[in-house]
Amino acid sequence: MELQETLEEGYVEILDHLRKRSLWMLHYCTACGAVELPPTITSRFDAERFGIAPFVTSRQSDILLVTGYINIKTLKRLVTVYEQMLPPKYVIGFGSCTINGGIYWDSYAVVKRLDLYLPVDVYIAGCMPTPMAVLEGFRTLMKLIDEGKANGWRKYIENYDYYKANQRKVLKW
Amino acid sequence: MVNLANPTLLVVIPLFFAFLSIIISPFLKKLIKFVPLIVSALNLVVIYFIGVKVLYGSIVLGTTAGLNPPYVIILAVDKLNFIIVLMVNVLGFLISFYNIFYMKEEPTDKFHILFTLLIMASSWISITGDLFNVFVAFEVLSLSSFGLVGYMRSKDSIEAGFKYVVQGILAGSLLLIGVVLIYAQTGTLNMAHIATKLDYVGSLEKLVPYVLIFFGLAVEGALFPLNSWLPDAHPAAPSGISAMLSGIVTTTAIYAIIRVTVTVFNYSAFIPYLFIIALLTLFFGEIAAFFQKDLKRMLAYSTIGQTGLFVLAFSVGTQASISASVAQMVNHSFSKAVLFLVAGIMIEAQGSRNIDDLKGFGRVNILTSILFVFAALSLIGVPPFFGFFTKLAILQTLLDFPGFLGYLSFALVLFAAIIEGVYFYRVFKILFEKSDKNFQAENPWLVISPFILVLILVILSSRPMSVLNFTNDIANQLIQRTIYLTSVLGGLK
Amino acid sequence: MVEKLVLILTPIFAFFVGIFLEGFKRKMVARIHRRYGPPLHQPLLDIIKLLSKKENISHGVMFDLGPVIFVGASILTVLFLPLPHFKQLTPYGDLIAFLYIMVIGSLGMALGAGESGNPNASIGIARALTLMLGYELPLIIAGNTLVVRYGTTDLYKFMTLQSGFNWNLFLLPLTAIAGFIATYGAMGEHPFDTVVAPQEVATGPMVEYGGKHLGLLMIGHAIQVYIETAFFTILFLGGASNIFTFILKQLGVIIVMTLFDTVFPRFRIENAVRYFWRWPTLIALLGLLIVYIGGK
Amino acid sequence: MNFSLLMILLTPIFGGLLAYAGSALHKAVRNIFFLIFLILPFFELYQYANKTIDNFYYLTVLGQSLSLGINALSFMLSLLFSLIFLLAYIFLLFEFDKSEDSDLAILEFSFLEGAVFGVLFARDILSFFIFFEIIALIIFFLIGKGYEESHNAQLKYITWALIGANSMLAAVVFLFFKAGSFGYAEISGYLSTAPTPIVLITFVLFVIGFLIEASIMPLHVWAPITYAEAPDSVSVLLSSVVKKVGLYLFTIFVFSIFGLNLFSKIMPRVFEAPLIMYVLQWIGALTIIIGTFVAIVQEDAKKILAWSSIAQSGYILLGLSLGTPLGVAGGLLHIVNHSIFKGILFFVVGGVIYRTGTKNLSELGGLIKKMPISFISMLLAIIATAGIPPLNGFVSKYLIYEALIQNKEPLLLTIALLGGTGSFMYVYRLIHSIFLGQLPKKYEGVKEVPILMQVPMLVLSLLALLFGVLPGIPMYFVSKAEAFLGFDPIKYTLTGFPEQPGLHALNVPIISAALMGGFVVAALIFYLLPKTRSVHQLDNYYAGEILTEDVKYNYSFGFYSFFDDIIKPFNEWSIDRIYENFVGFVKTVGDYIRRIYTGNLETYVSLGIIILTIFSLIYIIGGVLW
Repeated sequence: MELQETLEEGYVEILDHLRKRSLWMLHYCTACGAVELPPTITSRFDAERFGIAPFVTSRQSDILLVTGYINIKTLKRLVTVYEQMLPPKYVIGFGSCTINGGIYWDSYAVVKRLDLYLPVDVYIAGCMPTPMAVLEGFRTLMKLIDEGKANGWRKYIENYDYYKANQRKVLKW
Repeated sequence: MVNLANPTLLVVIPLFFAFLSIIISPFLKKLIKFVPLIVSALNLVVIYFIGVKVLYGSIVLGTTAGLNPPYVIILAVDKLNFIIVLMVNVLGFLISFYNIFYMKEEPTDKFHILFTLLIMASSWISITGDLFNVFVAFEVLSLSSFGLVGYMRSKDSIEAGFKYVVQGILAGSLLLIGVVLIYAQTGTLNMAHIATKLDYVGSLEKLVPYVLIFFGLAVEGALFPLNSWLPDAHPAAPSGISAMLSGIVTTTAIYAIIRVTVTVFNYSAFIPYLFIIALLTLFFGEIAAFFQKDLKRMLAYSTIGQTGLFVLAFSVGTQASISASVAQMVNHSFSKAVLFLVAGIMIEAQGSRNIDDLKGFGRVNILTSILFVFAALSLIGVPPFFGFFTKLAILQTLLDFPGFLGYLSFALVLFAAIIEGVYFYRVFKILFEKSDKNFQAENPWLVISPFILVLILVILSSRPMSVLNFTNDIANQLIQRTIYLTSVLGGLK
Repeated sequence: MVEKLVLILTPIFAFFVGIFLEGFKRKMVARIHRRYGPPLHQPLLDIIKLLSKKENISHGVMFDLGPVIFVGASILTVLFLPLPHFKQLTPYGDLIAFLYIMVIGSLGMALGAGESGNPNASIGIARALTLMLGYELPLIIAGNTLVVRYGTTDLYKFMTLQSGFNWNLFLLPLTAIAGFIATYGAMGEHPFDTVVAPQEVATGPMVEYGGKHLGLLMIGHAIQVYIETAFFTILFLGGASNIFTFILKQLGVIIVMTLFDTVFPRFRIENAVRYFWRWPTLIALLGLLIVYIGGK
Repeated sequence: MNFSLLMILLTPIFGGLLAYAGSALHKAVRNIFFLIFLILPFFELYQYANKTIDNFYYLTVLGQSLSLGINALSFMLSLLFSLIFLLAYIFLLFEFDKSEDSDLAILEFSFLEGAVFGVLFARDILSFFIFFEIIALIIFFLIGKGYEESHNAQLKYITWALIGANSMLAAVVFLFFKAGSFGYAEISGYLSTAPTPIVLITFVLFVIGFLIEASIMPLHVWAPITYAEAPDSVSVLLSSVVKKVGLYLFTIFVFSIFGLNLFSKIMPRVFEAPLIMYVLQWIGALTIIIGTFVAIVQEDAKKILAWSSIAQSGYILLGLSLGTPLGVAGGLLHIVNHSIFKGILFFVVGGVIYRTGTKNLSELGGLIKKMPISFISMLLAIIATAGIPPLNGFVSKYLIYEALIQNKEPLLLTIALLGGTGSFMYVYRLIHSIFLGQLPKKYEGVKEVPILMQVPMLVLSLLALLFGVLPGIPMYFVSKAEAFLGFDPIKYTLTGFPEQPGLHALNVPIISAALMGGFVVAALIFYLLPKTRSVHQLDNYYAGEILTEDVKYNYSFGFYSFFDDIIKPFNEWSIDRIYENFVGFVKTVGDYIRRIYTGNLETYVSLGIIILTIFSLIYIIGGVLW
């Protein structure tokens, strides 16, 4: 019994170790932060060397990169997309707007705290975060995955009612 | 015991009844409508007795007075006459049965008297051995058909009747001049006698009367370019009359042309021209039929085309070709009669002659439509119907025609067959098309005659070769003129 | 016995060669972009990641079977390609049969993608099939040229007949060029990548695929890369006398293809087909003409 | 029991008449009656399995005895056609279950089968012509029971059928006139010594007739609309039987009556085939490519099948007219195979129409969940149509390709192979738009077709699979037929073909086994991994947009519209348009000719007088001059 658990754990650990080397991010640019992505993935900073590449559809991707402020209309799509993604899946809050609303702190149309609605694994602070910061964020996420701590998607399932309630409050579903 | 095998009876019976009915018509109007039926039935009995003799190869003669031939009016029945007169009376019988139920507006006594006269005249032409008789009979025929075409007294029937009258008179005068010229040269009117004497007549002197007689007959025979009365007259007439005109009148006229050309004049120089005329008739008839929207008018044009077809076959001039021609004549008479009769039923059911209005008719009145289809298929020459075998025979003889013209006509006949097929199939299509239209149910009494005719066609289809063998005999007898000549001239001595 | 063993191991071999070629290609593209690039085994990592997804979605049976058929048919196709010294299954089917066997995989893929109901997938498939009609024309003509020249349709014989340096690339350069362009089109590289075209149809057929489905598709794709390059190698580069030369030649093909791939933008699908029907076809026909006149 | 050929021919007709009479009693009586009489021919045919009978006289026309006979080729085809008739009849019962036409349709059906047997058994040019005409006539009436446009189709069909019939009739009469006999043997004997023009003209006339029925390219105009608008069971017959009858006659006439030797004697050989056969090869190839390309851009399920059917008969013509043992084997095998797989396609599409009431592809979709058996049948059929192993279409196309290689005809081979790829395109379109993709809301209640209706598709699907994996079974019949036609039959085994001159070895079971192996491996990988979760069709990647039931997001209209753009320049050259222009011209001319009959009395009289005068003048002057 113990052996099997150990084996399974080891298996998961190996998988996590490999998995962190291949992270596909959803090319879903919600806001101005997306402007920092091209330098991140092209010649200078080359995210691909970590196995991070932009991908197109929600089904294929592992990382939901929320690049900046989320207004209410976008949130609806964002939630749909997140739910379409296949676990394990990770959310990166990108820029101050996802943390506290940033410069839109007093806007009626903008959702201020992303982690009320989606389980964010890593925040990258800054307005904008530089490509170095973005890469650092990715590295952090990779480390978390390796350690088995990037469990946002589990949290979302476990606290589904909580997230739904929060989403409903804003979206009036 | 009266000798029933007397051709004279075929003329006398109808004539007698016609006059009788004129006399009794003021008193017994209702009974007159059975007169044509009785007449043709009696005629058929006579034809049966004649037929027994004819089929054994003899030529049955009848005279009007006690004189000897060639100085009397003589009626001669050989196999060709027999088949024509048989057709006349069978169709006459069935169509008069149809007419009894078709002509509803009383009084109809004049109609039936005229119809009796029509039967009489047609029978007369078919059996007469006298050239002047041909003229007289044609005048009777024309007069009765003028009356019948215009019988409905509607605007177009009167117009059509008038056109018919004008051209019929033209035809009659041509015919008369031709007969007069012949009489002037030979001093006789008996066909056989003329034939023997014509050997001593110069070619031009022979030619002019022939051409005149030919064109005189060609008007009734609906040959191009003298057939323009037909497409008006046939549709305008009551359907029974259309059937009679199409099935019988043209056929008898063509019979007369055959008789005059082969037996009397023995004329081969004219054949290429006849060939061309027939070809044009066929071609224009079918083309014009293709564009018609009026059912009966289409059938009328189709009659022109068919006439062209069997004249074409005849004008090849061989025994096989005459045989094929006669077979096609039989096919055409029966099937076209059915088509006109059925068209009558259809028109009655829908109240319009337009083909497109027939949409869905076949879904209501299946029997009528099937009769139409069968007859049309036989007419087009779709195997295994009788018409196919006659068409086959015609096509085969066309190749006998020397030179390029033979192949051309071969191709043209096939082309015409395509066109004819298309316009008839178009009617089939419309008949069985889905539609919400309500039609009256067919009158079962009216269906009887076409049904019997189709039955005859089916029987013919099952034994096509026996018919073709018989027509071959006819052609054989026709080609060997001397048999006819000697038996007519010597038969009653 | 050895032959049977080789036969069974070939798909695995093909898979790893394909992975290697793909990884090499990604590395090379990165270097052309002046990037460091992912590690050589990155495709393998991607596949492992995809296969190890915790949950997968399905739109129906055919959606699941699509990738399965794709991989299965790819395995089948591999078996019909000869290896140096090994005839594999070529005695049971020739070039013509091979052309049709190659299609089975696309059929499976197309059916699976179609079942998802996603318009992007359908458009992608429609484009893929149209493109196939485009590149098949020069490919067929090029193949015919070889058939006419050698009088055989046996793939193994093609390989043996070119031994030494009698490569068709040198003997029939025009045909080889046409064949190369066609194979290149079949690979779906720029400028012929209208099928996946991420910016237009969101990776086309693969749009709804994720997780193990996509993993299988990538396995299949790796084998397909092997097949296309091996096919070209056998037809035009004289096959090989041993397995390493064989892989080397495939690598050469990939290198040339990658050079083109990195510099071109994308054709519209009509233009791609028109292009295939114009220049490569003309070149192939010219090659055919030369063989016809001179070869006999 | 000893059954004569005439009896086989009359069996279905008799059954049809009985059934028609029985329909007065009860529908079931009628159905069972006719079913029995459709099964009977199999038993009756059984005794002719290995016999060649040449003259069984049944009628005498124009002094000639007409005869029936049977040989390996007609035996094979009559067996196949009996099967297809049986299945189509089962299908027809359902298709017409609500229509009042069903009794009449069954009657016509029976006559059609009789006539088809008649053509197959005919041993003289008149019999075959008679039966052929009857086929055309009955098909005309059967078509009319179809969809809205079927009445136009009827007219188009019959026009072409009449053209073909009269063309053949010309040849029949002409040959009879020259040879004095109708019998195949006598005609063949006459032709071997006949002058070249006669041989050529009669051959062309006959071939026009056959190829119209086989819907080969310049003569195909009637086919698309007819196939599309006819009732589905009749479409099956049109495509799987009537078309094959035309091709059967083509085979018989080319190889048995005219003979390749005759052609080689009178004309030069091109690519190892007589010139006229070479021309026919090109006609076949053009039919393939144009038929395929047009099929790709169709929007109507049955139109796709119609054009596909045209294209596939191009393959058959191409194979047959190669005139080599390999090519003829391929052509004959494709006759069998095409009948089978196109039958399935028509049955499945018919079933879909039966359930949904539309054949418009853009209205359908997603039916795989509702009609899985239809889907599987169609899947097998499209694999066969595209010529992909291991289904039956592959083997016959393979033979044709190899025959082309053997004759060294790279261009034709290119066209044929490209047609194969193209066929993949249109069959995918078909299955995609019907069975895959979004299920419209209105079809949520659709059920699988009734079990009896599945029988036809399943039987044929099994046959397609069987003949595909074990090509030896149909090859047994085909090689016999080939021997009858005077070729050295190609060698075959149960599993495929051994290595022989011009033909690379082929072993379909090994391909299938390898394919299955690959599947098993892939399936193992797939099913050992975490399970899948089924999602609703609306849970779909749509760039984050949320789909709703009322949105039609499926891509099914104008599926290959970009391909349409590519071939648009060629549309200007469409054969239909040439014919339309021609017909327009003929109509104008005909209309002018018709106006001779103006309806105006003055015109008539003056015309008559003028012409009379002219004739009289000609005669009188001519008479003087003579």
